[in-house]
Formats: sequence, structure tokens, C-alpha cells
Amino acid sequence: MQYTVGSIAPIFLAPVIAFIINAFFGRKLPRNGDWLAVLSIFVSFVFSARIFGDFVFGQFATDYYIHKTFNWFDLSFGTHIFKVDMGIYIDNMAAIMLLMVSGIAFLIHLFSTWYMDHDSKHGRFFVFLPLFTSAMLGLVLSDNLLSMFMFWEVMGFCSYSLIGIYNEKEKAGDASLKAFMTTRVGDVFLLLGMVAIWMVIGSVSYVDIYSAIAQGKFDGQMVLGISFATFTAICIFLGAMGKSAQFPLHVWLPDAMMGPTPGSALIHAATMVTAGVWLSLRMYPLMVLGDITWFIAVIGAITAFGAATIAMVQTDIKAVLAYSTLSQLGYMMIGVGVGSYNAAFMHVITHAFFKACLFLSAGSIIHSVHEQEMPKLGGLKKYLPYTHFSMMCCTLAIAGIPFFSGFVSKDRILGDALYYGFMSGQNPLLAIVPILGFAGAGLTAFYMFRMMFLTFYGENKMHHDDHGHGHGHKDSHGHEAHGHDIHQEHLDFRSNVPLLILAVFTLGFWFAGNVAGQGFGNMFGAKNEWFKILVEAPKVEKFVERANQPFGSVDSRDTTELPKAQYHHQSGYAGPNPDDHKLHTAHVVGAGLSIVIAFLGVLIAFLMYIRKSIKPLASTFPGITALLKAKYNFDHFYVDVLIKQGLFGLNRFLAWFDMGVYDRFAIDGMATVNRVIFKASKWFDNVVIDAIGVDGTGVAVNLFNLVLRIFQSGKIQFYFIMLVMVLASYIWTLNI
Amino acid sequence: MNQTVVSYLAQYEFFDSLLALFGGNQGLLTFVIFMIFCLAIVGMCATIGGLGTYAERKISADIQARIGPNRVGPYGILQFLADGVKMMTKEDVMPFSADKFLFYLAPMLALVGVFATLAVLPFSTGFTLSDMNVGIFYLIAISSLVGVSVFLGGYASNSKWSMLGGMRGASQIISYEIPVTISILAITLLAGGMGFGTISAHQRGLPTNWFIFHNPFSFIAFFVYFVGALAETNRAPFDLPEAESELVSGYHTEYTGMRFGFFALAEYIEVFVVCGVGAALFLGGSNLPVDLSFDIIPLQLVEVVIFMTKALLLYYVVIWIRWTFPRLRVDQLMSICWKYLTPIAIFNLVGCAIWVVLFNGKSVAQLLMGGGH
Amino acid sequence: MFLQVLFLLSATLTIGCGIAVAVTRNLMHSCVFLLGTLIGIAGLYATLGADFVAVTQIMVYVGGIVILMLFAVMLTGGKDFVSRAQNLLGLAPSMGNKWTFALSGLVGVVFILTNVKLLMSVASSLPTKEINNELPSTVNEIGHLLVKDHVLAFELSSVLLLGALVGAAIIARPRKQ
Amino acid sequence: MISLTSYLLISLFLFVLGLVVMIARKNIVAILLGIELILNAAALNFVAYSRYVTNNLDGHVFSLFIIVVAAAEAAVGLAIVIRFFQIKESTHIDEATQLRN
Repeated sequence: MQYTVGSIAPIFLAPVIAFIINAFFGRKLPRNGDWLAVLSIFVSFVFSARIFGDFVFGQFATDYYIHKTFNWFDLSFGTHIFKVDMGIYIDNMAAIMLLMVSGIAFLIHLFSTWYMDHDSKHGRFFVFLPLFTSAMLGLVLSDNLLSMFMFWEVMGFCSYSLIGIYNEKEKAGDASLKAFMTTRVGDVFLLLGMVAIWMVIGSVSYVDIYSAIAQGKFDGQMVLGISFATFTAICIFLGAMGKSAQFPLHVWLPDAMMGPTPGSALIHAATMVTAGVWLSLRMYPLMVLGDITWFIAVIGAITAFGAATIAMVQTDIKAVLAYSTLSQLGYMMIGVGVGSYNAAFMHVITHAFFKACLFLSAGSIIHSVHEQEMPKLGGLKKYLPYTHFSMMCCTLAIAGIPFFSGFVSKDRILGDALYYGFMSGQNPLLAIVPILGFAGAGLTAFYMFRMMFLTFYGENKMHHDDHGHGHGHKDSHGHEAHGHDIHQEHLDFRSNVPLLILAVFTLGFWFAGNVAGQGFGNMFGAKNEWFKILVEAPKVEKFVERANQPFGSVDSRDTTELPKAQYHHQSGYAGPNPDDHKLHTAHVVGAGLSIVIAFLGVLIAFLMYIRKSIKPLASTFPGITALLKAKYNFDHFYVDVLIKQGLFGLNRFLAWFDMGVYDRFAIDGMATVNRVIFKASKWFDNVVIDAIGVDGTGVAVNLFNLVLRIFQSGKIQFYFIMLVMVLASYIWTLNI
Repeated sequence: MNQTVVSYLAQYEFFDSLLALFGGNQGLLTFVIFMIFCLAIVGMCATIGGLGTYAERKISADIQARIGPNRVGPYGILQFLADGVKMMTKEDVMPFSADKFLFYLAPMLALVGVFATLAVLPFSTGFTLSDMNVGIFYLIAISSLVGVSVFLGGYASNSKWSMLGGMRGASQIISYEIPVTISILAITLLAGGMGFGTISAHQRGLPTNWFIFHNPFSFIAFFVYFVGALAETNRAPFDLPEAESELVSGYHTEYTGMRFGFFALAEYIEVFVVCGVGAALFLGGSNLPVDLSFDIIPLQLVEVVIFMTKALLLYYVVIWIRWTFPRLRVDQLMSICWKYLTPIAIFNLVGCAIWVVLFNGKSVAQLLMGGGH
Repeated sequence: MFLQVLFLLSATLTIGCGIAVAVTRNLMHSCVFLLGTLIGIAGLYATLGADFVAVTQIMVYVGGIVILMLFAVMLTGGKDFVSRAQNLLGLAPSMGNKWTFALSGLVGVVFILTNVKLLMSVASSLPTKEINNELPSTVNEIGHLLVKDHVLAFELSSVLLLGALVGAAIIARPRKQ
Repeated sequence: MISLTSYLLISLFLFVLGLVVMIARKNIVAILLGIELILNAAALNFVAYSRYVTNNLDGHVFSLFIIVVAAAEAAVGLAIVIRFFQIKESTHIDEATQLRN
């Protein structure tokens, strides 16, 4: 299969065209051009599906990839080479990612046409949504860090615009600024890392970086006393942390829910936050070389657990989902850190599906009842059956219940983490990674079911309020909430069908290739473990000679050197290697443990919110709840401590030093000394300088002026004549 | 070496006998041939310019349901000769306070600027006086002499109306040169050369190969060019420099007799030239719709007829526009140029560049039919 | 033959109009003669085979600079007034008088002598290249040179032009005092 | 045959004419005319050397850049002249001596 640019470019270009048309002519189109956006994403989806089909079901070798480059600009002269190539790089991972991004984005667009109907920002929303999607698709297609960084920044801008789309609300503006600024912190480091890589190998293409790693070009280089690979790896990971909202830089993501819910779905599920994980996966060989995987794992574990604890006490549906996103991103980072490459990527995909579905369901609830505070909701199951069904599927998936996708991906990560923490002979302190991971898994099950129970079960408080207080109340969000009748939900291809489609993909066997998930029980002769075969960490040695051949010719390699006939033969984890056996044990133990923990979490939630036999958390541990509600005081820390205490304190100290010490002693003391000197110099001035120096000079200058005044005429032509004369006299004195 | 009419004729056998007639003096023969063709083309264009005044009056009469000139000759077709005779016999008035030198110079410059452009106008593939490789660039450059002449004419007359007309004219011509040049630049980008021969060779064959149909951007470029050309030649609805209701007659208010005739003639010939350029750049020029492998002199005459037909059709549209649209205001004129035409032209240029890169310079038709050379 | 004729015509136009620029009393006429000089130089370029430069010369100068000059002359009047400044070489009218011309002629003679001295020494060492009469098109090669060897100067000149455009617009705009 | 010397002489003569205009004239616009003459003389030299001495077209490119610089110079120069005229109501060069004292 020969791919031309024409069959790949539309993936990226179709949404861009929709963006341009909507940006300039959107208002003149019917329905502000939202159909155009949906159509463009569908075009991307079709082209992505073709690539996906060829990569997954075609007869390509498993390590086949498409790499097409063109010369962006070339400022080389002589031996100094400075040329920048741009290009497209599609391997199995990118093919899967493309299908996921375009597919989910398509459903989200479709849902948005319903959700944003009659909204004041309808037009603007459908300008940024396709641009956002196209930037993510471009990021996935990029073959180098530079173009990836450009799309990365475009996404940052789009998320800024989407979060702050209700720009008349101050909170939305603040949240968008916060998202923009916080991710900027990471981006600076990412740029630094890119420049560092460019300095050493003169390219930022993935292929070149891989081959440089294999050839050992990074070895022995030192920056600031640490090894070069570590330095660049940390810089790039900091960039990924900013984008994927990892622990210290996570503060922007929960606030990002200020935007419309489909926008949040796109940010949280398919595009923006996964970009950081994507970068970490692409740069995985560098992370390994820099030996910072333990750092990644620890950061991921802290994020996973911390976010899960905060999510337990949130009352806003979207806030719960936002913190659960944080938590799941932490799991992905754990996966990257503990070397569970394909499980981490699988979690990106599975999480994208169920989190998109969750957000869209939340959007459906909010749009139906105009209320997003969970304590005010309840008993919605009767009114929103389809939403309930899809949301329940996703909740089961995210909680890690067997047969659902979350179980497949998350528990592989946890199994690997278990192996990493306890059995691989690492630093025993790293046991914190699996401990926090499993604890977070339990909390996940708890808070997700808490959300479900509070929202869909129990009595319907709104309905009750309806009759109790009559109509016309306004809630804190300005919607006309209580007077709103809850309509019975009907099947509609724009509002529920996207949810149901997404819900279908929360089943585990799409990803695991079998029903149970962890490699047990193969059904229908499905391609067993296709994910595990297709997605593997880049083997850098393979790229050495590929980097040296012209990229245009890479495409014509023999595509059938290793056909994917091994789907059916490779299965399970058992191997001759004793480590494999231990790994298998770890997986089995981990799976069992996580099933138990998940059901425990569900049980506690059930007891707490349906049976009400356990008191809710807030009344049992008020102190901890307050801390959690304050989100561990991170915002407070950043604003009040870091900026107010740190920066303002420094200011106060400097002011004190300025006024108290410097002013009193240095300035006033100098003044006293000056007065003495002044008296002495006054005499000197009057006699020596004034009489002799100044007046004498004046007389002398007057004498000279009589001559020089002629030349300093202030006339440009005179100067010009002088110029010519001087030049002429200079030439005449030359002996040539 | 640039292709000229002489180097075209030199490939035929009768050229050698002609050379023998001149005693082997090739320089003299070249000179004579050039002389003959120059005279023929200038004469033809002057006639077209003269007939232009007649066409203007006749078409306007047609549009306004009148009869128009009908006394001199059949259908009044010799009216322009009568007008010419009238102009020559008129007194040559020189305003007392005019700047004599510039007053005499201005109409000459106008004629020089217009006639100089005829040197590269591609009447046919062979009968082009000089098909230089910077042809279109040269044409744009030399025709800016007209702007100078308009300004000088207005200035030298030392009259308020003339002055205002001259200033308006000069600023209008300078401004509209920009979108016109940029839209022509888009065509040179497609053709890969600035010579009319190169541009014409790219449009050989069916009308689908014409540059106007080459891609969406060149389609827009044609209209940008046409509007800009209307303004550059001071034609309605952009005829502000000679707006009768405001400025009497603009920069040539004080001119009488044949000097006025020069200005009028220059204007009409310039309209013909820009129409010809539009035909050559966008509408396939003098190409036959079929690709013939041989080349004979009568075929060249057919090509001349094709070129003239296209140019005169555009000429008709120009006159038609003049009697259809009302005149613009000065601020509208400038805002059309700077806020609309120039950005559109730049957009077209970029679009054409992207098109050339993306589709290897193939036209829409070639892409659709999957063909291409 | 043709080249010689063109050269003679262009040289005559250049020098004749150049002299006219120098000696005409009327600034407007000077500008028009400058136009003649510039067209003559374009002709000289053409005899040197520099077709692109020649046409660019006409394009920029005739279409732009000369009209700009004419506008400036018209807006500033170009009157022949006497300066009020009392200094060396003061008291000259706007277009110069015999003293200023004498002085400039002196400077010119000095310059010519200097140049001739310089050229005499260089002339013998100039490489004599065989000149062929074919004048190939320079457009393609100039295009390549502009975007390859001289790309920095090319880009900088675009910045320069933009700066000049903005600067001119800002400087010439009347400010409210 | 036309030689390099003839071009050099023309350009020298043109340069001197520009010099004369620049020195003898007191009108700023006229001085700008002189500058144009001088720039053109230089550009002509470049092209002439490019044909007769070197084998490449760098001289052409240089004269193109000279034309560009001349255009920028004329635009800014004339803007300054017009501004000067608005302030002083004169374009006499000897009026522009405010920095002298």
C-alpha cells in the first residue's frame, strides 16, 4: 500500500479548512457552520479509519511505519548546515491514536451541535472546536518535536479560548488564564529540552533522536553537572507534566471545566491532556536513557492518589470528572514510569472513550436539568434512561470492574506497578507507587459510584422542589433551575446516540481481544492481544540506518517482511524467562487485588449513599474533608504562599532594607560627609576652577572658535564638500 | 536571445531572398522589417483608438436607446475621422500661466508610454514585435509613464481643475498598479516566466487550459486585474480624474486641438492594451483551440484575428461598464483599492503559490481529467 | 550595430538629461529631466544585458520615485526664494547661483581628477574578458541568487521597505499641536 | 565595440553631476535628485563590472538592492521634506541648521 500525502493530509487539513471557513464566514452560514465542522471531522475520521485498517488488519509488518518529510526551509551555506524538515510519521500507535481522536472528536462535535444549540457562543465554539481537533491530529501526525510543539501551542491557545468562551464571566476568564499560564511553565522546559536536543544532534525528528540514542550520541555529554540525557528527559517530561496536568502543575485542569461541557470532553478525553502522555510515550527511549522513569512513576502515583482523594468530596459533577481525569492521567504516567508501555497507551485509548462518554453524559444531564451540583440532583434514572445507561457503563469501566475496558488497561498498569514496586529489586521506597496506585483504584470506584448514586438514584429533589417552591428560582449558575421541568429523554441521534456509541466501546474485549481482559478466555477467534503486539516501546537500534537513508524512500520498504500472522499464536505472559513468570504472578495478583478493591469501593459507596448505613465522609472526618475540599490548598499555596508570602515577603524585606538600612546609614551618612567636602570644594571651585579653569578655557575656546566656526557651519553641503575633499586628499596621498 | 518578429520570419525561405534584395545587409533588413511592423501596429492601434471613440458613442447610444453617430459614412463609422480633422484644425490654445515645457511634454509622454507597450503585446505567436523574457514586467513598468504624463498635464495647466484631476489621476494610477501587478504576478507564477510567449505557450489548446480556468485563485485574479485595469486607465466607474460633473474635464481641461486628441487617443489605446493583456494573460491569448504541428503565415493571421476578437470583446465590456455603473467617490475608490483589491490580490498570490506546490502546477481541468502534459 | 545605436542613444539621453537636471532653474523641470536620465540608464542596463534590472529601474523610478518627487515638489512649491541665513555660502537662491555652481564645479573637477588617478592605476590590472554578443536572460539566475546567496539581504530589504513605508507615513502625517 | 571604460566614464560623469546638484542646489528636493543620480551611477558601475569583469550576476543583484534602498530613501527623505516644509514653510537647506548653536 503506497500512501501519498494526499491520502494523509486531509486528516489534518479538513478540520483546518472548516476552522478557516467558520472563522471568517461562520456567521453567514446556516447554523453558524456547525455542520461543516462535523462534516470535516467525519472526513478526518474516514481517512483515519483507512489508515487504521491498513495498520491493524493489513498485511504490514508490525514495525511498519509511514514517514514522509519535506524540506521546510534550508539556510545552509557551505559546510554550515541549517535545515529544518517537517513531516508525517505514522506508526501503529499513531494509527490507533488518529482513529481514536478523530472518532471521539466526531461524536463530540455531533453532541455539541445539540448541546450548544441556541447558545450565545455557538458560532465561536464551532470555530475553535475543529481547530482544536486538527491541532491534536497534527500533533499525532508530526514526525518531529518542533512541529509537535507548534500544534501543542495551538492546542494551548484553543483550550484557552474554549475554557474562557463565556468571556463575560470573570471566573471563566480566570480559569482560562490559569490554564494558559500553568501549561506555559511546562512549555518553557519543553522548548529548553528541544533546543538542547537540537544542539547535540542537529535535528528534533523522532527518528533522528532514536538513532542518536542508539548510536550513543548523548553519552558523556554533561549539562549543569547532570548527564545530558537526564537533563533533556526532565525538561521534556516537565512539558508533558504541564500539558497532562501532573502533580505540581495540575491546578489548571479542574478549573478548565468552566467551558462548555463538550469542550471539556474534548480537552479531557481525546486531545489536550493525552498530548503530554503521548509525548512521554514518543520520548520513552530518552526517558529510559535519562533514567527518570522512577520519577515519572512517583509523580504519576502522587497525582493518581491525590486527585482521587479530592474527587471524593467534590459536589459538582464536572469537578468529580475533572479530578478523575487527573487521577487517570496519573495512572497513565505510572504506566510510562514502570515500563508498561503498551498498557499506558491502552489506558490513553480506553480512558479517552469512557471519559468522553462521561463528560458527554454529564453534559446531557446539565443540559436537561440545568443543574450540576450533585446534592441537588437525584433520581434522574427515570427521566434520563439512555444517559444513565451510558454513564453506568463508563463508571463500571473507570472503576475497574471486570469485562470493562478500564479493568483491562488500568489493571495491567497496576500489575506492572506491583512487579515494579515489590519484585523487581528496585529501591524499596518505590513500593509507594503500587500502594498509592491500588489505593487510588479503590477511591476511584468509590467516588464514581458516589456520583452515580447521588445523581441517578435516591429521591428526585428537584422534582420535589418544583412543587414546594414554585417556579422562577435561580440557582448560583444563573440558569433558571428549579422552575425547569425535566423532560423525558428520547432517543436522538445528536444527543444520546453519541453516548451510546461511546458506551459500546467501554467493553474490555475491543481492546484486550478477549472477554475477561487479562488474557483469559479468547472469544470468537478474535485477534488476541492485538494491542500488545502492535504497540511496543520504540526499539532504537532499528532506526540507526533508517535515519541515514532519504526519508522519501522509506515508504517503499518491503511491507510484508513480518506479517501479522502471529496474532493467534502469541498469548499470555508465560515465557522461559523467570522474570516473565514473576511478572505473570504479579499480574494475576494485581488483577485479583484490584477486583477486590474495586468492589470494596462500590460497596462502601452503596452503603453510604443508597442504604445510608454509613455516615458520609464529611461528618466522620471533618478535618480531612475540609483539606480535601480545599484541594490540598494548592491554589492557596500558589497564590497566597508562593506569590503573596514569597514574592511579597521578599518585596517587604527589600523595602525595609531600602528604607531602614540603606536610606538611614548610607544616604544620610553620605550627606553628612558631603557637607564637609562641599565646603572644601566650594573654595577650590571659586578660586581654581572658576577663575582659572572656566574663564581661562572660555578665552581659549573663543580663540579657537574664530577658526573652527568657519568649518562648523551647520550646513550639510559644506560638510559634503569637506567629505569629498578629505577623500580626494587621502587618495592623492596613496601611492598607487 | 529574445524572440522577435524578425527572428520568426527568418525561418522562412523568402527571408533569404529578401536578404539578397537588400544586398546581404542584415541590419538594414531587420530595421526595415521592424519599421514596417511598427508602423502597421501603431497605425492599427491608432485606428482602434479612433474607432474606440466611435464605438463608445455608438454603444452608449445603443444602451440608451438612441441612434448615435449616423451621418459620416455608413452607420456613421467615419465619424472619428471627422472628429480628427476637427481637432487638427482647431486653434492650439496655450494658457497664459501654463508651464510651457511641461504642457507640451505631457501629451507626448502619454502617447510614448502607451505606444511603448505595443512592443510586447502578443498579437500572435510570430507577429509579436519583441517577445522579451521580461515582457509583462516591461509592460507594467513602461505604462507607468502615463501616470507621470497625467500628473504633468494637470500640473502644467496651472488650473485648479486640472491640478485636482492630475493629482487624483496620479495617485489612482499608482495605487491600482499594486493589485494589478500582484494579480499578474500570480499568473507569472503559474506560467513560470514573464515573457508573453511563455505565458501564451502554457495556455495552448482548449479553453480549459486558459489561466482564468487554471485554478480558483487565478479565476479571482482575472477579476482583480480587470477592475484594477479599469481604474488604471481612468475608465468608468473609476473616471474620477476626468469627472465631468466635478472637474470639468480633469487634467486635460486646458488642452485643445491635437494635444487633447493625444490624451484621448492614448486613453483609448491604453484601454485596448490592457484588454489585450487581459486576453493574453488570462484568456489564452492568440492560441488556436487546436494544436497544429505546422506553422504558416496565414495561420499567424488567424491567430491575430483570435487575439483581436478576445481583446475587443473585453473592450466592449469596458464600454458597457462605463455606461452601466455610476461613478465612485474618491474615498470609495481608495478603499476599494487598499482594503479589498490589494488584500484579495495578495491572497490570490499566496493561494496560487500553494496551488503550484500542492498540485505540481496542474490546472483544475487536468486534475479532474487526470491528464496533464 | 543595434547595441551601439542603443548605447549611443541611451548615453546621450543619460548625459544630456543629467546635465539638464544640474543646470535647470525650475525644480519641476529638473524632476522631469531626472526621469529622462533614469530611462537612459535603463537603456544602458539593457545594452549590458541586464534586462531585469533595466525593467526594474523603469518600474521603481518612473512608477514610484519620480512621481513621488513630483508630488513633493508640488506640495512644497519649489519656489526660487533667497535664504535668510547669513553665513558662508549663504545668500544663495533655492536653485543655486553662479557661485554655488562654481564651487560645485571645483569639487567636481577635484573628484574627476581623483577618480582618473584611481582608475589609471586600476585600468591596467582589469581582467579583459572575452565578451560574447549573446545576451541571455538573467531573470532565472537573479531569482536563484536572490533566494539562495543573497537571501539575508533580500529579507532585510523587505524589512527595510516596510520600515520606510511606516516611517514615511508617520513622519509625513501632520500632528496636532 | 562598447567597452567597459565608456560605461565607467558615463557613470563618473553622472556621479559628478549628482555631486554638482548636491552642492550647488539649496532646495532639499533637488538635493534628493542629486542623491538619486549618485546612486544610479553606482548601480550602473555594478552592472557594468558584472558584464565585463566577473562571470556572475551578483552585480545585478547589488544594483537591485541599490534600487530598493533608493526607493526607501526617497520615501523617507521626501516625508522628512514635507514635514520640514510644514514646520518651516520652506525647503531651503540652510534653514535646517537648528542643531548648530
